[in-house]
Amino acid sequence: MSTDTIETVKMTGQQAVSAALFQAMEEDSKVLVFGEDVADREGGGVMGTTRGLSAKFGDMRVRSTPIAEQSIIGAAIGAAMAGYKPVAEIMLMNFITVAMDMVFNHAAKLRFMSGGQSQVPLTIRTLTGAGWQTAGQHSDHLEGWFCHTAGIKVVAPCSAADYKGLLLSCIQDPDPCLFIENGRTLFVPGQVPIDQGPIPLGKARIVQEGTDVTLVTYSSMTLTCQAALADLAKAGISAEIVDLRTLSPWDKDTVLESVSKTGRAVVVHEALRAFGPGAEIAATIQEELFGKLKAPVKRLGGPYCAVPFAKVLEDAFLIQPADVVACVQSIMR
Amino acid sequence: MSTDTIETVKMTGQQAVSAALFQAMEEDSKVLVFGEDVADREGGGVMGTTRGLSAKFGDMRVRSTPIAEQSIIGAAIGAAMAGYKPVAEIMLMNFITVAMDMVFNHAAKLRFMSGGQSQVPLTIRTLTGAGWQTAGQHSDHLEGWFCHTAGIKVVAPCSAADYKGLLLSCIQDPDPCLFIENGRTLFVPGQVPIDQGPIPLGKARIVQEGTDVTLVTYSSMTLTCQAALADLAKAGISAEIVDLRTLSPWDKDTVLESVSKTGRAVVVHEALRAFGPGAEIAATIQEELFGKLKAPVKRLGGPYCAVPFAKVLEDAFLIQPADVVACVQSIMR
Amino acid sequence: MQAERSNLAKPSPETLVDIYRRMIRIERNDDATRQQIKRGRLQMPYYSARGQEVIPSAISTQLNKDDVICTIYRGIHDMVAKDMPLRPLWAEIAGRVDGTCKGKGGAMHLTHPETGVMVTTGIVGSSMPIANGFAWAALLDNSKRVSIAYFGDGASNIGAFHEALNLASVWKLPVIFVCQNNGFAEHTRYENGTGCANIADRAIGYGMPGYTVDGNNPEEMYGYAHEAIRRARDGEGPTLLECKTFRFMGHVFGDDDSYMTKEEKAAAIADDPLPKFRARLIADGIATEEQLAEMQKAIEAEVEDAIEFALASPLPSIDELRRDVFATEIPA
Amino acid sequence: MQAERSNLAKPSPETLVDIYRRMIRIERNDDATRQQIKRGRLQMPYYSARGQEVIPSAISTQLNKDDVICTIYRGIHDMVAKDMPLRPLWAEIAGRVDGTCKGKGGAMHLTHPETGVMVTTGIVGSSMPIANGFAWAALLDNSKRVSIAYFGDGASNIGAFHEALNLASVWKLPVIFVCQNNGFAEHTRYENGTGCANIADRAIGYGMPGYTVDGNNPEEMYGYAHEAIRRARDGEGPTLLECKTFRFMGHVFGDDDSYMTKEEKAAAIADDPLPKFRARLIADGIATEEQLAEMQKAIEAEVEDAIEFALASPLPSIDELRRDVFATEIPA
Ligand SMILES: Cc1ncc(C[n+]2csc(CCOP(=O)(O)OP(=O)(O)O)c2C)c(N)n1
Ligand SMILES: Cc1ncc(C[n+]2csc(CCOP(=O)(O)OP(=O)(O)O)c2C)c(N)n1
Ligand SMILES: [Mg+2]
Ligand SMILES: [Mg+2]
Repeated sequence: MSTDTIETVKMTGQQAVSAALFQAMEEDSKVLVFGEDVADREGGGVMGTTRGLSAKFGDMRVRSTPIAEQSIIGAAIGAAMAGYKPVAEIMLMNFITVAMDMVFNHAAKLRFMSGGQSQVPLTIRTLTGAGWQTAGQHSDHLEGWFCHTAGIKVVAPCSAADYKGLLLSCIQDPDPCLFIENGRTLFVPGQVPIDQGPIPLGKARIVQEGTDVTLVTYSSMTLTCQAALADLAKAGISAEIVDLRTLSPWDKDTVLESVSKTGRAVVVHEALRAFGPGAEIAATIQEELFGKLKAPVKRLGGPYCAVPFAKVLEDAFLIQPADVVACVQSIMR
Repeated sequence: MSTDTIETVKMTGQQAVSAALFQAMEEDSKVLVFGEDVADREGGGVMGTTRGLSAKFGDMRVRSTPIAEQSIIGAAIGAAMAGYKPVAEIMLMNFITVAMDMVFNHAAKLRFMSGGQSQVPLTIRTLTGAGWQTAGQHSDHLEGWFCHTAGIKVVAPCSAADYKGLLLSCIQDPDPCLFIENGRTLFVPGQVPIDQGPIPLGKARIVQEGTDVTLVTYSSMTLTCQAALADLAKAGISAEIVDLRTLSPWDKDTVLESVSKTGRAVVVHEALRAFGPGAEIAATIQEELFGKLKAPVKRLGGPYCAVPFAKVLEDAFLIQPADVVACVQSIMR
Repeated sequence: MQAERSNLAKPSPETLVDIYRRMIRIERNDDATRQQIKRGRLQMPYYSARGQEVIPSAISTQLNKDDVICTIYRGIHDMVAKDMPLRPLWAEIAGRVDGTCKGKGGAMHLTHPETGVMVTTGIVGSSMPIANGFAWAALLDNSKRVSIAYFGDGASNIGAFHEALNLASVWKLPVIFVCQNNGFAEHTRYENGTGCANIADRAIGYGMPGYTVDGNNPEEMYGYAHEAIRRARDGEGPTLLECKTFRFMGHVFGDDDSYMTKEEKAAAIADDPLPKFRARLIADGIATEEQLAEMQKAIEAEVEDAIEFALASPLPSIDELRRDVFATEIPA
Repeated sequence: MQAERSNLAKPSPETLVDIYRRMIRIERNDDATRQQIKRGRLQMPYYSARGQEVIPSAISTQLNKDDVICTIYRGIHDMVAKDMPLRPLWAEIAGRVDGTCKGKGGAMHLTHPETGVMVTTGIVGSSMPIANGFAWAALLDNSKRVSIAYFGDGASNIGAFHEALNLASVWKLPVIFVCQNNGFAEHTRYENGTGCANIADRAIGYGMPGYTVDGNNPEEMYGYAHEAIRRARDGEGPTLLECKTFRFMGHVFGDDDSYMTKEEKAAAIADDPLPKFRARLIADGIATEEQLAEMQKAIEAEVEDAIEFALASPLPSIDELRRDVFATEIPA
């Protein structure tokens, strides 16, 4: 995992996303970028993530849209079927709820329903996550819905390098991909190999090697798990952190290998715990490693409520490093 | 579970739903019914489930709507907040994808986001399920999405009596409820107590007692599990069937009690296996009964694909009794 | 809006005959489909478009193979009008491997890119946003390709309609929104679900021309379609065509028509555009009785052949559940 | 559509003063909010409505307490105009237990049923379908209650707008759709996202009256609002009001305005409706300098008091995460 040997540059996840978009549009004239306010006339995105793209690639390939997510995804589907590789932006993940028909009934199913005649090489970029006091309708992690949908891949990176490499892979992928950016990881600087290319989908990343317990996580909670390492070490616990990076399809092999070694697993995500993605991972681990586990597979996820506004409540809503430590300790005895 | 002692009448699930609607509207003038074609002018529903309601209760309380699911759920939310108890029909579950914003960002969250000032006593009735060759956009079981949503209850009955009793409870419930009808169970006749009243939400039903394995299921797959009983018995396996009936909140106590007794569990549902509701149940069982299980918790669910059209493929898509038997046998040794 | 009839393009005699050819091919195919269902040789919910033949026929006679259509569950007439071959069509509705979609999509999701049938959706309204994407691609390709979205009157009340027409207008897309207004949405009468007198009235809300057209009149349909196609090819942007028609077989084949009056149905059927048009062609000497009988026999033979082909085609292997989910097959 | 100005109802002098009272209360409250954010005493994205005061003020002066509004993230002016008390408002945006929503909803989801503020949504377009439900309930209650949906120009391009206006028309609901057209949707200029010249042009597509109104002109706003409210109370159904205005503080407080020209912004601010209206009231002898200064002082005191109250209010207990999810508390 160490990148000391190869030349790297320091950039945030957002800069990495921007770099990936520039590179992809440069390399393939079929790549399109569109969504609300993405063109430079509109400031290159509300967050500035797409700034400079329309200036460089023109306003036919980089287009701002009306506020109409169904028509954004619909146009992306049609353009993708016609041979383009659209990268459609849904400003925030909660807004994809108005476009679920396009994503679920169409993008994800058209290849299958057409017996393989249609392909929809579409990437949907979206941002979410609690921590900015944007409250109940601007913070949800809904990746679980899409993992439970056949025909769409779900990617949720944490590190800057992964933001770049995985977005490049999503864009090149012949099938629909949902690329989830998180507000607490997107602006964190990291070392990115100067020539960072596509990182294969479906492969996890071992963020930290350890021997006592495996923390299976992704997106924002990778940071939280890393933040828990010191206290875990203090408590004499050696934790291995597996950042799934891609949730669907997820890297079963790496997870099972790690848990076979440690004998313990805690799945940690920001999405609600109830019926969340972590349940699939826990259910799979107990099934594949039955009798080989030292403790039950534990799950940490959001409480069963909407994301609250007040900072004190938002902090309580989010899994904190101390929660990770406490949970791990509960299965160490 | 036996109803021999009390007076019952034979009716289908659909007749039970109709009976529940008549009874609820009779008992409470605040109950409203609306959706596409639900009024008698439009034939009382495409399936006839709401036939006669508008004739009896008038076309202000029973209204057909334009084809506009966002406005159907939106109107239901507003009317519910204004003190009514709307029963909104989404003709088929796949169509709720165009109304996910109203369900997820609004119906499920308004009580919480308003600090308890708003209540949304809304019931959404919808029909789904494979088996009618309606293919990829008319058959999906999406309950998993709503179980992973804080603030809405999810109910999926199988028996005629449950169709009536649980719908009555959904309508009376002070919070949003999603009531899922299945095309293979809705027309099955069953004995319903003549005075069948509300059946509490969140309570499972033991369909069959057994000692070797617990089949945890709901909706269409309850029938499939029942159909597997004979062959299981032939193989000398005594299976207990737990019909969850309510998925969120689900009856953890009954499930854990049953599995503590049998030591084995197979979760069976029509929804996709991947990241499906069964994962939550399996993950919970392994956590709560760690070390007490004779075998890993198994899950049977739909394959990772869209619902296919061809009968032969649709049959292969659906879990069959033989699949249940084979899965149980795989954990008996 | 009403473009004066006078300056509408007029179809040539050859074109009129071609429109009729498409119409009779649709009708013969629809009739055979209903026969096969009655005989139990096909199982599926069937949304017959009997009575709506003129609309896609008058449009398709002006389309090229690479012009694309996105249509709906009630769309087999649109496909047949676009000259989709009948063998794969029948194999698909019979759920066989030789079907357009290997039997995986079925009647509601027929797809045939070679003839420009790109998407068939079962979701009301969803043909429109996707048709925009094909139109955008045509602009990017610097092609004169036209994209057509077919949909019903009821679909004009759903959000996707609004978003799609607005985007098409803002982006000046070469797309035509063809509303086949048969007066009913399932069991709901037009005026009980729709707030405006004519769906074409909605066009002004998107700054695009909208025309209410007699969808059962081949010349009129031809003329307005010609104008919409011209606008699209000339880069003038989208057009909304509201085509008034009637469906003779109810919403789904076999449903009871209690929601419509016997009179209105009888009147519509008495006004069946197909025999009327046939008589016209002969009366005006545009075609002869023999010629049209010939044509019909050939089409009936084509349909017969397609049925036999379809029913002789093998059933798909269950391995198909693992194929076409993604580009690469899912391991067993 | 333009209802002749001549037969529009005219506000009485008292009403004009009341409209001004609501406007200055909105402005003082908005100014204080921005000050507190600058001073770091509030953390939140803030969508200031500075410049849009006339619209909800001219409407609310004609509303009863039990008339309801459904508004949006940029909606605090609508709430203040509806006479929402400032103490719970401030406690909410400060995330405290005494907030309207116990600090759980925040600035984007303020709710206050006692003053008819039923829903505040952060989702573009979603105020409209819900407002219909309140209007339907008013009909069922045989009440003359009016339901108002506030939304922006950009929101008129999303599906929910279309579905809601059509349903309201078909059901003849006592609802008023008030589009506060400030010319921008986040960073997108009106004409770059909207296909029609005026949003009011869309009303015909729903068979309802639609008016383009100068949203910065108190008399004109009053007159059109009066007509819309009359229609609603008299059972004549919904009305679409497009109210032209401008937002002085950009989309979210603190964003750079690179997407608008300095000139247009300067021109808009030079045309600030608030001081203009104040001068008018005095010039026409409708109010005196002293009277308005008095009023302003009282309002500033009310705002000051609300701020102190809010910042003195305790933080919510984390048990709140288990409360209000359902009617019954979720066990720990
Ligand atoms: C979003 C959605 N809601 C409801 C349905 C169920 N449905 C199928 S067809 C139909 C009526 C459509 O009427 P119209 O648009 O006029 O087309 P027609 O069937 O008359 O050709 C409805 C409500 C659906 N398929 N999709
Ligand atoms: C469905 C949805 N899409 C996108 C957004 C992000 N967003 C928030 S405000 C806004 C602009 C809305 O503009 P307008 O309707 O004109 O209202 P204004 O902010 O100008 O008052 C956008 C795109 C959202 N909140 N909801
Ligand atoms: Mg119709
Ligand atoms: Mg605006």
